[in-house]
Amino acid sequence: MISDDTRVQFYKDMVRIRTYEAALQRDYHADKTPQWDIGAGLIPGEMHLAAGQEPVAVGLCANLEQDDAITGPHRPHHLALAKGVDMKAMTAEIFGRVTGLCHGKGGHMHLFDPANHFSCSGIIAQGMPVAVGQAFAFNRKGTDNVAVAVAGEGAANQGAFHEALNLAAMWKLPVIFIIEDNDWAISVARDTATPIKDGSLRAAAYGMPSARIEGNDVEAIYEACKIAVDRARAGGGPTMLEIHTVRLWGHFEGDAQAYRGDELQEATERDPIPAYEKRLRAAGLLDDEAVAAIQAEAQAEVEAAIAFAKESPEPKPSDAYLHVFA
Amino acid sequence: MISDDTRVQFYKDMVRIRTYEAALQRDYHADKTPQWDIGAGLIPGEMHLAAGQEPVAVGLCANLEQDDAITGPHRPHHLALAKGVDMKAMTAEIFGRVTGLCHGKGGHMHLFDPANHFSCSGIIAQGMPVAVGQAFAFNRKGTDNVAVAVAGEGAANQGAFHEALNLAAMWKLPVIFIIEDNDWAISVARDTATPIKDGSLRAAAYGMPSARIEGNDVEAIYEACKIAVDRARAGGGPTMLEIHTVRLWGHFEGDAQAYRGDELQEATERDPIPAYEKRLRAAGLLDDEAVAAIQAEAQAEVEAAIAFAKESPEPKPSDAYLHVFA
Amino acid sequence: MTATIDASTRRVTTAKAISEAIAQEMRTDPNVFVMGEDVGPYGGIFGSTGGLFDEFGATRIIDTPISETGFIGAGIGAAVEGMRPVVELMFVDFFGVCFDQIYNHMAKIHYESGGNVKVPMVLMMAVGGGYSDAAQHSQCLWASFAHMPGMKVVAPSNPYDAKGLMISAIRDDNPVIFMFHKGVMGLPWMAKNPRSIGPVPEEEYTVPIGKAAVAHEGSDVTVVSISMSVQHCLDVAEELEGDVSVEVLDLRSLVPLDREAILASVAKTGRLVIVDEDYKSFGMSGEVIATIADHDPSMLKAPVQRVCYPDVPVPYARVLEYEVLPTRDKIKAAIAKVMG
Amino acid sequence: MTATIDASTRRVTTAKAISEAIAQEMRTDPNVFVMGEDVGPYGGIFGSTGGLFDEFGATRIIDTPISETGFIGAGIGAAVEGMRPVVELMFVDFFGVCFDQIYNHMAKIHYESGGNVKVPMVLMMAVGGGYSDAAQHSQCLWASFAHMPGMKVVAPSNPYDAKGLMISAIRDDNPVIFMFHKGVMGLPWMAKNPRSIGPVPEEEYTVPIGKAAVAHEGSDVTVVSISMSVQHCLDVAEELEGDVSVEVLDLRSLVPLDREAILASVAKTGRLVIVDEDYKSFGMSGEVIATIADHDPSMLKAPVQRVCYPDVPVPYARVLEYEVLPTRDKIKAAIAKVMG
Ligand SMILES: Cc1ncc(C[n+]2csc(CCOP(=O)(O)OP(=O)(O)O)c2C)c(N)n1
Ligand SMILES: Cc1ncc(C[n+]2csc(CCOP(=O)(O)OP(=O)(O)O)c2C)c(N)n1
Ligand SMILES: [Mg+2]
Ligand SMILES: [Mg+2]
Repeated sequence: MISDDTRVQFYKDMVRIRTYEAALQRDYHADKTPQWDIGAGLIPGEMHLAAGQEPVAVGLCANLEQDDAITGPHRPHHLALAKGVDMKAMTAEIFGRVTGLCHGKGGHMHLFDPANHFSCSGIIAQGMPVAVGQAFAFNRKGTDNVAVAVAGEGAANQGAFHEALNLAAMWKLPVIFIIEDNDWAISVARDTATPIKDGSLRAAAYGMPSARIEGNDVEAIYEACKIAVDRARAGGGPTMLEIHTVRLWGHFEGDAQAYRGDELQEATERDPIPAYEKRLRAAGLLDDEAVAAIQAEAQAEVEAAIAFAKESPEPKPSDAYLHVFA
Repeated sequence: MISDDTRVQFYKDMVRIRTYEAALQRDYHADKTPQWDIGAGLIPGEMHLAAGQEPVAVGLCANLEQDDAITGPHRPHHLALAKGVDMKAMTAEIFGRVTGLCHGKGGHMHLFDPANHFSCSGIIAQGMPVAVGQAFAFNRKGTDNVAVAVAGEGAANQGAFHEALNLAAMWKLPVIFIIEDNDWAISVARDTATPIKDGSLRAAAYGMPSARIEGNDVEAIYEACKIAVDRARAGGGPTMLEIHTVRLWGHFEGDAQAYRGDELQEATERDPIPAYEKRLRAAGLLDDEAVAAIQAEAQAEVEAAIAFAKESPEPKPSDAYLHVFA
Repeated sequence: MTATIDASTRRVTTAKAISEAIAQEMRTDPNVFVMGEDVGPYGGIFGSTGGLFDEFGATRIIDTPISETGFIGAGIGAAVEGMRPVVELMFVDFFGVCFDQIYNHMAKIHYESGGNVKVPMVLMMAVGGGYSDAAQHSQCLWASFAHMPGMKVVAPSNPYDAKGLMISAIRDDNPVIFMFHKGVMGLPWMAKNPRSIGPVPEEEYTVPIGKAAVAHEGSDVTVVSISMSVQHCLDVAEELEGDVSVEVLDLRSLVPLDREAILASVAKTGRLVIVDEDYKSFGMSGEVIATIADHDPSMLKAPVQRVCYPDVPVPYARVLEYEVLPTRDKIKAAIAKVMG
Repeated sequence: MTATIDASTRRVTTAKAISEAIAQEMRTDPNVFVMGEDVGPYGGIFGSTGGLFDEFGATRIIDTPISETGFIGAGIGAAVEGMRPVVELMFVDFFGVCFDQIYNHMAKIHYESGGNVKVPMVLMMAVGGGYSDAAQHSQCLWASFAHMPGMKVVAPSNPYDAKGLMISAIRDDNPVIFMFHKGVMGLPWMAKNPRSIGPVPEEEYTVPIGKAAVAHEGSDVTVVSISMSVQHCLDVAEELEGDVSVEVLDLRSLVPLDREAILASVAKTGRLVIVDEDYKSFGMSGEVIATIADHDPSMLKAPVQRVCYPDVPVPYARVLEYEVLPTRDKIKAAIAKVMG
């Protein structure tokens, strides 16, 4: 049984992420006028937002400790925030500031926070083997930490997926593989990319326990992740979870999504946050006032982070030459 | 029911291959004295022989036509011979002669015979996607040909395996994936490389029919391949077969196989040719005389091929600069 | 099969020039097909396959799973069986997940087979930075391909060349790497040099692979470049007109490398600047210089200036990225330096 | 932490020197471990891990499945968490199945993280041909690694350097590519130059990464090389003694490239020959030449001679392979030519 406090916390955490993504979306587009230019504005470059996928991050990370590791994909903000990455430093990074997590060198697809063992990469599925190595290190060092690799359902068709799962299973390492199935890999629909409906079947290829979690429900996700994380901590080896979630917005900002057709409307209706709010209201855990307070708190934190980013200095041009080698 | 003639033919084909591999082994080592030197002698370089794996090649290829394709692995001779590649041209290639299949440029891991749609590659599992593309071409051209990718059980842990199977299944292409499980990938035992005992389980990850064939029995292999090939020809899509076979000799010539221990003796006892001979004798299809005749015929053909190779001229040194571009 | 351009020639983007070239070849040759991620209804992330899906449908314009080794290998298999695939790798930066198929198979099969097997295949891909896409989505990497034998490596700088080179590439019996810089595509959603939209004849025509173009004639200094950077070089050459006479040599391909054109130009000018958005060391600039040094180092009246991407990964922040990108200012400074 | 060699120093193979270096570091640092295909009981296909399994067992000497992306990625993950993996890629030729982990992750994480994350990892691999292993098992490809920023690239030519460089590599906080040519390993089953067995002190010592060695002093011509080819160059230099005074510069690493050493030697000799078993174009030779041309092309009294692997895949037949390999005869001819 998940406690009432935890349930409200789940809601708060999801609202916090959504508020963050919405604010980034706003600021990303704010100064790309008059002609929309991907490289212009205070936040330049590609921008992959995770609206709709908050339950995955929140349900997963509620099971993790600071010294557990996550390797995330190109769409990483929800995971970073839920894992405890400092919002200010992360935002400053996305704004390319010297106060950023990576002093402006990484950008939104390359957030590295060694204190929280969080990293991500823009190359599909390639974070998965890295998580296996982190789990290997935890195992050799005798800690009970776990490593989590998060990747999209599109990424699960990449060779690295196969190699990483097999290695983790063979070596019985404390890894959890989370596949965020949001039905799309850019414009390529899940069901045109693999003939199987239930991706968790793939774990059988490695003798690995697995499950597919439908419903994009933070509590179900939490419970499934709990089993996986507990097993990994106890030395029981890896687990693979395919979590059916939803991509509410474009693949990246600027994606007109013409390819989605009616599905886009249907997807919008699967927004997990109003649904969860409704459940918590029905359970008497939330009311208008509480919701407003939660939203206001989230908004305040996010705007403070953005303000911090905007006020932070840019890196010195010559910093470009630093850090090629340690 | 497999006809008696076919059964005897299977035996002949297996003896032919074994005779070939044994003769190559003999000639490979013949002139590497006094100090054994991998680069010396009439046959230089690495040499991966397939003794023990004849049932796979023969059982498979009995189902194939000339315009069906095979992409083979680094251990390719049994497949090439069974597929109909000219023994003389192939042998000349292995001896590095200008009369060789590839005029001496390819060598034993790179045998290309477009007339028989046979090719192989020394990079593990990378022939598998190529076979998918050949099947794609057959499909688009409206033929009923099939493409077969053959790879070792070690190769099945490589990312390319995963990508190729998924593509073939998604596109329902006429491909047969044959995994030759000979228990070893050089010195790495199968069961230390993946936790699953039955590799055919992996096909479930792509919704693909599959089977594991135990016993290294040419007839069982033939029957299983027949189902797969018929399905592919009829437009029913790909099949994956893991065939348990045996590597009677070293991974490559010169491999002392210290890592095998007792298993080597046990493997020797699983030699498929004496076993099949015994069955055919029991069925009254072979007797001493027939066996001797078959062996003699094979030996004669093989020695003629080797003689052809030895008598053939070497390429001109300047040929090295040809064929970089068409 | 060249084409003439006059005032009436319509002006299109490089993206349109590429997709038109593919469409025209597809109309005449049923063996041509397109395969890659988001090449179907989306039309290619950088527009290289715009409109093709509508005309040719899903059997010939094929969206793939994110399985580059799988589908590039499939392209090779189809090519070996006589088809002429045009395969897209979305960004060159991803070549590390599939390079084996590219250089150990696509590029070598013809040679390994002693000339018996052909692999007529185009592998196209987006390259380049300048819009804050950071370390894994902004590289050029043409030298990484050009270093490996057996594939041609093409990178047009303008729409006219793009169409003609793409038609040549599709008709070529060899594997051709076709690199389009995002900045030359003329995308509506990316800042661009006006040179990314230009006159392109409607008919089919070819531009030969392996011939450099003197994009701007001059006599004081030779500036050798390729792809997007050529546009900057031309801007600089025009700006300096009357002051320094700059010859801009657009290599158009690294393999084959038009060494004669390099030698001819440097023989005339005696001064060499190389502008390259790929990493500096062990790359294009060294090979261009070696072309001179192999022949006659005394052709050079001054030290060579290399305006290349320094040996650092691509940083994200704009101020950092533009510090390391080859820009007009750096090209001008290099010309000034080499002029002494 | 250098070591001295005298007549009493035992002579060992390069393979032994490497495995000894790893063993000594493993004894003092529990974070060092070895991972790769056949590195366990087999001891590495080319002997680089001989004896380690017996001493350290299966928890620290780890045989992997044939999953290079998987285990190199795992090495990176372990390094990020503070371990010091020594990972073997069996042949450099296979880098195409795993290059993304190498150049997009291993080499870039430190930079992308703004210096916050270190990846102290050694990725070792066999390179080189000369024994008819054909197109997919005979390449050197060091320039392909050296072209990408963020990793050091080391390739020793003899046992002494191999041990000292391996110890440096393991202790380095950066990713280091450690390339051992099969021909320098001193394997009992491969023809070898006697230089592949040499004096190696038993104690631990380091050879600094990034410093070239003047392997043979001379004043008429500079011959720049690396790895196995250095042995050929030394043979030639000794043979020509009294006739031509040949300076042989063993680069020992391409990244960092010891440009000062190149300039210093060419300043002295004015003549340059480059010997490189990697493909010629867009590679090491061009960068060495560019180092001169950037500085002062007039240092060169004659056209440069490049004795490199021409831009063809490696053919199988011995007569074909030796036609294209850099051999002593070709080096001699190049020296003769550059001497005029
Ligand atoms: C190896 C590689 N191939 C292609 C891409 C381009 N790409 C970036 S995101 C993406 C789609 C990813 O889909 P999925 O894994 O389902 O994640 P999602 O975007 O849905 O979160 C693609 C194809 C890449 N970054 N890396
Ligand atoms: C990508 C790649 N990794 C490693 C190798 C080296 N290698 C050659 S054969 C082999 C073992 C192959 O085992 P398996 O696939 O079971 O085939 P078998 O040799 O048993 O026939 C290895 C590791 C290679 N050729 N390619
Ligand atoms: Mg997705
Ligand atoms: Mg095997």
